[in-house]
Amino acid sequence: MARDGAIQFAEMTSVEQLSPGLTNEQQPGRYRLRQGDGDRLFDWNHGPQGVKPHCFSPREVLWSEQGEPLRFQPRLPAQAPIALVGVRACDLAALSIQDKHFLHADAPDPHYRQRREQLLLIGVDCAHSAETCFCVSTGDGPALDGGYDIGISELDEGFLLWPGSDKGQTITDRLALQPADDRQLESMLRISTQAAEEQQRSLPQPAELRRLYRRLEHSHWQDVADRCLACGNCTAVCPTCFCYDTGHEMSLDGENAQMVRQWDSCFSAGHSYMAGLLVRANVLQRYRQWLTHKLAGWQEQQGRTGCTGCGRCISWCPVGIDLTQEAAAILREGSVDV
Amino acid sequence: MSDNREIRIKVPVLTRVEGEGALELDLLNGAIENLKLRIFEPPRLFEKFVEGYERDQVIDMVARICGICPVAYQMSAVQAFERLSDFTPGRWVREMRRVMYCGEWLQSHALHIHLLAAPDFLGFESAIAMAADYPDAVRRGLRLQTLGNDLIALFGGRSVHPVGICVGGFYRAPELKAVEAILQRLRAALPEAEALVAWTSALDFPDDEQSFISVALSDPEEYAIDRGNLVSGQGLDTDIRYFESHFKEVQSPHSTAFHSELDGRPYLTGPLARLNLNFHQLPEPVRRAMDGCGIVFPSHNMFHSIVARALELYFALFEAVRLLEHYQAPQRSREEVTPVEGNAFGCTEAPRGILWHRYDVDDRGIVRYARIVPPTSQNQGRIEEDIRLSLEKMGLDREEEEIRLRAEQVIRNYDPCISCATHFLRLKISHR
Amino acid sequence: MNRQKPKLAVHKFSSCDGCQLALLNLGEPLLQLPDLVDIVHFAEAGPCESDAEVDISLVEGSISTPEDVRRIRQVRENSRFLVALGVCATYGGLQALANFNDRDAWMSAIYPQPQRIDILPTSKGVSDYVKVDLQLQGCPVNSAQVLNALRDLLSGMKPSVAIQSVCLECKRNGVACVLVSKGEPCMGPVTLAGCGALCPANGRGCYGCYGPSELVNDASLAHRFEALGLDPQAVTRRFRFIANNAAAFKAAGDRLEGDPHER
Amino acid sequence: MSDLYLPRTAVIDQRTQESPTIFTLRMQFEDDHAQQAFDFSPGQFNMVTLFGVGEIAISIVNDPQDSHFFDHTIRVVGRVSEGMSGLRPGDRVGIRGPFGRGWPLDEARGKDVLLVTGGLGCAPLVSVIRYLMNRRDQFGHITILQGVKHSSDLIWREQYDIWSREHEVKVLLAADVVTREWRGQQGMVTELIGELNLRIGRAIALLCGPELMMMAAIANLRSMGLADNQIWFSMERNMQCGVGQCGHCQIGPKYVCRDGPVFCYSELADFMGTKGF
Ligand SMILES: Cc1cc2nc3c(=O)[nH]c(=O)nc-3n(C[C@H](O)[C@H](O)[C@H](O)COP(=O)(O)OP(=O)(O)OC[C@H]3O[C@@H](n4cnc5c(N)ncnc54)[C@H](O)[C@@H]3O)c2cc1C
Ligand code: SF4
Ligand code: SF4
Ligand code: SF4
Repeated sequence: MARDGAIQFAEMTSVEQLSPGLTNEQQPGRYRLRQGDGDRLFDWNHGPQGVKPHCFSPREVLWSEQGEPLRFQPRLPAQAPIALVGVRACDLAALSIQDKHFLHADAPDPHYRQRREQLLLIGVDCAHSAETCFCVSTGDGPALDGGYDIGISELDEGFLLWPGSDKGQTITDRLALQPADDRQLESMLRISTQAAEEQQRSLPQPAELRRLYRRLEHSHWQDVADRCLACGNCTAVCPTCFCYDTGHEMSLDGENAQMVRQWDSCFSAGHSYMAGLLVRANVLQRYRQWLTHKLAGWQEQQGRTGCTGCGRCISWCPVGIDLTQEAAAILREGSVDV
Repeated sequence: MSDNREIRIKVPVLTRVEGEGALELDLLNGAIENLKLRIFEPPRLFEKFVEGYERDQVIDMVARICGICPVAYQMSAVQAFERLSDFTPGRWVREMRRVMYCGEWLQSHALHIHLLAAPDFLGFESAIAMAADYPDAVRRGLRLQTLGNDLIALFGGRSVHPVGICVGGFYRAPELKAVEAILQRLRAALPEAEALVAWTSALDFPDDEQSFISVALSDPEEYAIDRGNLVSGQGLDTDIRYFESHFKEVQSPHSTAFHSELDGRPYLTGPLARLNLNFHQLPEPVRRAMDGCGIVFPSHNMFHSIVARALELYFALFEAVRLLEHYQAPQRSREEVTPVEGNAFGCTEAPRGILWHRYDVDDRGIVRYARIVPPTSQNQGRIEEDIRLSLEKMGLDREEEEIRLRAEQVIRNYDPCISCATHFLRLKISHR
Repeated sequence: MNRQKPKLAVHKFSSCDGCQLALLNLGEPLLQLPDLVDIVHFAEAGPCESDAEVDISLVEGSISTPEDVRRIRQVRENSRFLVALGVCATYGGLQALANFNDRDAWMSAIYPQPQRIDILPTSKGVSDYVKVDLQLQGCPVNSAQVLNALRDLLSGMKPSVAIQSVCLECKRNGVACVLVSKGEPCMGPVTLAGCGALCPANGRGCYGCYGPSELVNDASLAHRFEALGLDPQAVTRRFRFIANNAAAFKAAGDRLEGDPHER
Repeated sequence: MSDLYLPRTAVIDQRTQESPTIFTLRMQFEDDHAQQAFDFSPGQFNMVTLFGVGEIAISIVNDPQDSHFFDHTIRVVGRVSEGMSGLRPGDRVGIRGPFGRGWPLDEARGKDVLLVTGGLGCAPLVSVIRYLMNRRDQFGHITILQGVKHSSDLIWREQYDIWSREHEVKVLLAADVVTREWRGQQGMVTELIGELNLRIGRAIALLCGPELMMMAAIANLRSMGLADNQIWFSMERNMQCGVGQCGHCQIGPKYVCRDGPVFCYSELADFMGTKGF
């Protein structure tokens, strides 16, 4: 839904709340909604947030405690089922990355799981790419590729719909659907091919990106640091970033307290704080941490980069810093690895 | 007791007033020889700060003159800028500004009644101490105050230096859900406010009629808050742009504040003045709250100010409910208002009285000169006059402690806001 | 803990009273306070023993007169733990704008008899005169910050203050960046978090009332503001605003004013 | 589903003040089953919660065979650790753990072990020293190099005396600044390394202390011929969760809490000494 000048997930009570013909214009550091005269419902790409806030809550209580005698009580979220409509391929890919992070066998996060289990995901093939999109180069879009319960492709004449999971199947089974014909399937393919062809940016391939770790002293880092505000917007909008911070909140009378966690960012001071020392004290070190982790570190940790090409960090960076360009510059210029 | 005492009463820090003031009172042979309400709030020079800033920035700046009535400052400023551009806000904006203003009245009046004034009447040092004997009254007051704060925050994010008002309207319209939630609380508080009126009017008031001039805004259509003409009980009725030709500010020798005079005389502004002039415009149910309590407006007993506040608090709730009842978020919460060069005048009824602003603005909307006359500095002359009359009436042969308490109580009747009085006064009493 | 109740004082200097309201606006919880602390000085609320020795002093307002200087030294001497509340007490407040100008000239422009008023040439934060144990930024500070700090102090802990930009709070609130989606010149990226990112939530750019955050890249942000169409003076005014005397914003303002093209 | 963030309560049995700023808490889980099931290896740590204040990572310093209790030696550096210094027997804390990968005991078995520590009594090594001492026959020569800034910083002095009397155990103490009673060496630990007669082929080095000290020690050891995979050390980073989720403790692609805190030099060689990791 359009809200405050951007596409956002919001509670919907009727289809009327979707704006036909709405598109988005995204450039580095700039995002605008445009009202076109078409009647397609999903011609936009995405807004500032993907699925992330619906599983990994921006702020939540992990547990509560009582002081005398000390007792800890679990506080799992009571999440009602929700359906997210209009999720894109890049965000589904990001979701599966977050699933892997939060639900990996050694330490599954019950809070994340509780929310995650209540999601019904209605994915949509992208019909256009924004100027900042580069999911083709990360292999995550623009067409849906798993991770959804129901998939949708919007054609001029209506919607193609298909189940992507058992849950989705039980729903599609109950709908009065017409089988798609070949021409329609062809249009569907054409639409996403066209969207793919529109993309102007690309990210170097993973093996190449691993070399970022060999270029920690490259002069271009300082070039980015001169522009970067260390504000953390990029991490907050990124659908895969998962850093969080915890803290206790005590009641005024001091008898009870609770443990709260909230999104943190590698751009904040607390992220690398150790008593009396900031491991990453300046903008350069923080940006370098972000980029190397996202594009190289994740490969070791998760078997792939932490970037699914959604381009949010480019659009929503207040000063328009573009990771595809920065990564390329660092890998390109000054050819010596250290 | 024949009075040849020399008493010097000094209240170096007036408590339960906003900002720092002092009282100095010297009595010699049973007569007041020296009486000074000193507002020593270091001058903050706000009128100079705003020079060179944009209109919307000025709205955020002048809020900082006072943490207790920031909305009033913002409203007077925004009114000035909009009037200058000959812009009349649409109905939604005007009504919602009025609601927000009601929030400030509610908050400020509740704060003053309970935390500042009531302890005087009941003989406590503070509301916190009073809460031990009057827990329900104090809690009711705090609840009403919170409600007022929340009403401001509905439009401005927070109640101190809210961030919602801009030239042309509001930065954002509140969501229906939030409005509905607060509306429910406002409705539920109506009986509490009505009870508060009864509670205050049952307090024990000294018999202290004085003659004074009341000045307030007055509007033919409604109980004036955010617009109206300048009106006095003595026949003044003029557009706010002519304020300067009737009201003169003089710098009193003993303080950093100015005080104002209307045609050379002190005057009263604030809740009692407003009720004295506009009581008949209150909605009927609000007026009825006064039935049978033995106090009628107009009243010339300054101690009735606490009742006036309670009644206005009730009105503010009533008005907010009325205006929010059929709330609908508008298409746009603000209109573009092109800056115009010229002299901008704004005046609204802050909780403590009329708050008059003048800005000279250039064609890019940058303020080049400002003059701000807050209510407290207008009341200052009146306060000094009142202390004098009131003490004389009570009898200057009383115990020093009693004199001091009475003088302080008189001051608190005005709810002086010394922070506001960037231009205002400390009481040192001395009997000689 | 079987100790005596800690003593608390609230002192006011040059200010709008807005920060003390963080306590007076607490609503009913205000009545809980006396169970936890012994309030010995809080003129606006009633108790008035300004010279008492206390465990915790909350100080609001900037230091702008010779008398203020004397008084703040006294407060320091009498207090075990001194907390500076709000932008006035931490950085001199909006009134520090006078520092950039000829205060005497301003005084005479406003007062017919300025010589009657004894003020310092500058308005500065408390820490410019005495040691401050904790600074809580914000114009005004909010109740939660003050309560958390009190809560920590009461249980014998050093209070902690989160050091982040407004942006992070804003994103956690689910608000779309107003700079990116509306072109509003927002100070959020260089402003310390703590307010709950109110301005963006209200559809406008942050105006920096919490003062600078930890790393302030003012040059980059100023550059961006110009690209949004602000002229150099308008950019300077963004930094030279509520927290104009905070080092990072002051430096930014001075530099921008110095030579708007030297970037 | 068990909640990996929910601490269990433990009761303090005993509190020992080791130095003005260092104290040891001996504690046990309130729940006996939890205590019996508590199994850790030297070098692992717990997340310890102080009511209403915070949760911090603290190494376990006793020998795993002590099954009725566990010990934490804590240095006061900030909010939480300072708060914990006020804990007394009978008080309770919250415990999550044990977490992380401990010292490479299997690799060390049968080898000469060099333990180098700097700073104020390096807790992560104490557990492994105790482990080695209690299983003296499984290991070769043991050399303990302990450096402190000031001689009065040294804690566990008697312990070192006792250990030094063990068979084939050498304890070398060094302080940058010494008082008259000091019986150890004067100077940096790293200087002492050069004076050691290591049997390079069969040695393993375990390091713990400030990163600069460790970097210098590693450089010395490598120049003496120790291979990268013979050098192990324990790292510290900000930790919020202890289980590899909060993202704070990363060094390059490694999580200190999960992949460490004990690392082999070869794993982190790229990042050690690069500012910002
Ligand atoms: C694996 C591991 C084992 C440790 N073992 C011990 C031990 O046995 N004894 C001991 O005294 N200390 C140990 N530490 C260090 C201990 O965790 C910090 O000293 C402690 O977190 C400081 O908290 P504070 O609140 O007192 O300090 P503050 O400076 O007030 O720190 C505030 C917060 O920052 C974080 N933080 C600060 N310093 C560190 C740090 N060095 N590591 C992780 N988080 C930090 C914590 O969340 C802390 O609550 C260990 C650290 C790690 C990572
Ligand atoms: S790194 Fe940027 S482009 Fe990649 S997934 Fe995150 S926000 Fe999207
Ligand atoms: S890259 Fe952009 S969004 Fe990210 S921290 Fe820097 S300025 Fe902020
Ligand atoms: S968003 Fe910025 S200006 Fe607005 S209230 Fe917060 S800190 Fe103050």
